[in-house]
Amino acid sequence: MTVSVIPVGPQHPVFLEPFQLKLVVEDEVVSEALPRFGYVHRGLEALVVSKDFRQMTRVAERICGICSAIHGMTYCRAIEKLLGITPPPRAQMLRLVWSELHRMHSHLLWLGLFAEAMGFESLFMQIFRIRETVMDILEQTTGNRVIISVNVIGGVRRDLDAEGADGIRRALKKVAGDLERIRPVLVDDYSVRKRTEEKGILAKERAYELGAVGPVLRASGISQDIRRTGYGAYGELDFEPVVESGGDCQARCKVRYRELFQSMDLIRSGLDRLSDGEIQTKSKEKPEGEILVRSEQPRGEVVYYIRADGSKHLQRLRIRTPTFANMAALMDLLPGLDLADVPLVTLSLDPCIACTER
Amino acid sequence: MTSMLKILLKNGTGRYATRLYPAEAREPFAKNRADLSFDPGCCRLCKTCSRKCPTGAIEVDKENRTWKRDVFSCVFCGDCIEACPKSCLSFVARPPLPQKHHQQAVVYATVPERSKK
Amino acid sequence: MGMMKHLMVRSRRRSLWMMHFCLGGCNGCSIEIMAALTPMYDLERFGILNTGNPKHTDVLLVGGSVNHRNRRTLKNLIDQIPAPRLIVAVGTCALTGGIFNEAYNIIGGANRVVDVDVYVPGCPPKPEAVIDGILSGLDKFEQ
Amino acid sequence: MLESTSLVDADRLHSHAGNLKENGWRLVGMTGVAREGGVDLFYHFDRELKMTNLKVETEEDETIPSIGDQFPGAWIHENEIQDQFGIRFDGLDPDYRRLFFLEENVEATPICRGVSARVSKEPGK
Repeated sequence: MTVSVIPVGPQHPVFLEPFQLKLVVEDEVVSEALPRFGYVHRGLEALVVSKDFRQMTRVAERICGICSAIHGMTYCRAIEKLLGITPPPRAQMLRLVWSELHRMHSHLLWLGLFAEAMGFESLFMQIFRIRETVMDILEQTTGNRVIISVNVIGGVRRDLDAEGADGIRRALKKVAGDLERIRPVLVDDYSVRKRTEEKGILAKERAYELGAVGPVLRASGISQDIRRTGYGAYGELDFEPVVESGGDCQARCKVRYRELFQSMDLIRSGLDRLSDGEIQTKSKEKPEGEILVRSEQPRGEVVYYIRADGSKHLQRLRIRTPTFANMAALMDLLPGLDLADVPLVTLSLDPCIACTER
Repeated sequence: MTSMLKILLKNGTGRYATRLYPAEAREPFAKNRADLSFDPGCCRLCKTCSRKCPTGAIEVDKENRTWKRDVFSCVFCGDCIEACPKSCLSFVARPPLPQKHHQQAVVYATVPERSKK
Repeated sequence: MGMMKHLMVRSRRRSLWMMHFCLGGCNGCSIEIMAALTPMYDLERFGILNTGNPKHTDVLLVGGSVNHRNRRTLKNLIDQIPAPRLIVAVGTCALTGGIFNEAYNIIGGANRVVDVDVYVPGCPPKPEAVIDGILSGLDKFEQ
Repeated sequence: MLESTSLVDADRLHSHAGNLKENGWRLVGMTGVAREGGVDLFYHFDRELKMTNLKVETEEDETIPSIGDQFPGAWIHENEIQDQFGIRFDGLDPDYRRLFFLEENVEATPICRGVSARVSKEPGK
């Protein structure tokens, strides 16, 4: 038996971002995996020293481009709690609509990259074509495609008119039709199933023990979704977390695919319940105190810890991102895999290095 | 297998998906946050925009009456637009053009003197 | 001879291979570069093909700011790309470090480490701007 | 002050964490906050959408026991804390020795209050 060490990355065609995996390989089977991070580390938690708490909203949005709306919303929620203000109901509902649209764009991106990791180029192109409908509606309603910057402390800065709401409904209808069409390819296709079934199985107990979050945990059969705590406007809407029991790549794919439809339902009922009124509560206070706030991102639960002492600058901002927590699960999954499956299984956990390293 | 074939056939016969940029540029959405425009006529040199900017891209010089913005540092967040008490700043829907030199990045404006009322 | 050369220059302009490398940014530029490659914007119309190998690369798109660890990786990649090469910095972070410029682990924009040919401003730039950026740098392949 | 936080001595951390694990709690994350002469370490746990926290007050240059044997996902959190605050963890596996996110030329522990990281910004082309 030959034992060799194969470094994958930092620049690798399958991973969008720089990150290195050192794989100890016995013949073709991985026996040990060691990650090396730090290629995207910026140290933005320390930026609280030089930027005030309102400017930090813009920094929080730029932790990760794929879930920026939800990062911004979570940061604003934390500061609002410290200030003791509540955004008006219309702002809360608009936040929900935009964060669910963001979730859709993230999940579609993931589905596309997953197809590409399988080597299924035409499916990748097809999914990215569907995704552009979501991107267009984000651009039309917020003014930018990826970093939408709608959250401000106390509410949102853009209002949604009736035309915009209709646009969103029309776009969702189109996306739903297109997604139904690719469903047989993702779920029933022989070659896709051969490639994804029973690959990288994360057992239920192990996933919980390792602290996995989000779709990874739900694909292993544990129903956990921070949106169920009812933060923001989520308390008004009724939904059940999407759970699959397989724990393999196929299950993770199914969870994300079904969550797309769940997001669409949430957006539709959110738009129906949109009340009239203000979109911002203004406050001139400065935050003081200590707080822990959680939200559900496309990749799972994000935790913000903030300590403030009543001055313009926060004392400490700490962000535990979902991909950071899932990294331990990934390192547990890799040993025992065939070398050729490593990119696919790595991608199935949706590693976002920009989030992981901040 | 056949399911993908169906989609591909539909793509082949359906409408062309690609936007033929730059031959046919689509009209940008009206509320795009793509670039900033500054109207020096109403500026009072109060420096609010430069204080609110999260990247420090805006510099206001009271003595020389100049206002400058580093396009390469700007993140187009719009905090300065909201903060401006005189509404001198606004969004432009068309994005800034790519540049070949770093020196071309700064937008200057001289604020005209006005008579005291 | 002159005609051959003319033909070569013309065909070189229309058959570039591109690689993108994402550094320490928010990943948004990287997504927009992906979007520029996919059906809606389709960089392949200009003969630009995505590749993962620096030795095959003519155009390198850099997104994100340089930090202490990825500095060497970027330098290493650029050294492997054969001349003539076009290096396009995409997005505010790659231009100046942007919003992260004051963070302790950030050195600055990509031009602190390599010679950038075209700068595409935007946070993140739209796919149209990415296409504009690459097309405006193509004269480099005419010499 | 955070809700439901209990102050724990460093040498009793292990038994507290073990108790929580037996009762089905899950490690969510760790936070370090710098204070005069040391660091406050928070361990956040979750069970069925409820949170509880352990707080350990460490002195400078103190070594804290790792909880990696009870919560196998803890290594990534502990390595990051070690990077940012210079706290050593006993029994950490894998141990990156302060090179998890940072390069060798970052001299100071960067998130400590009032200490800006002493890093040269000159890259040298």
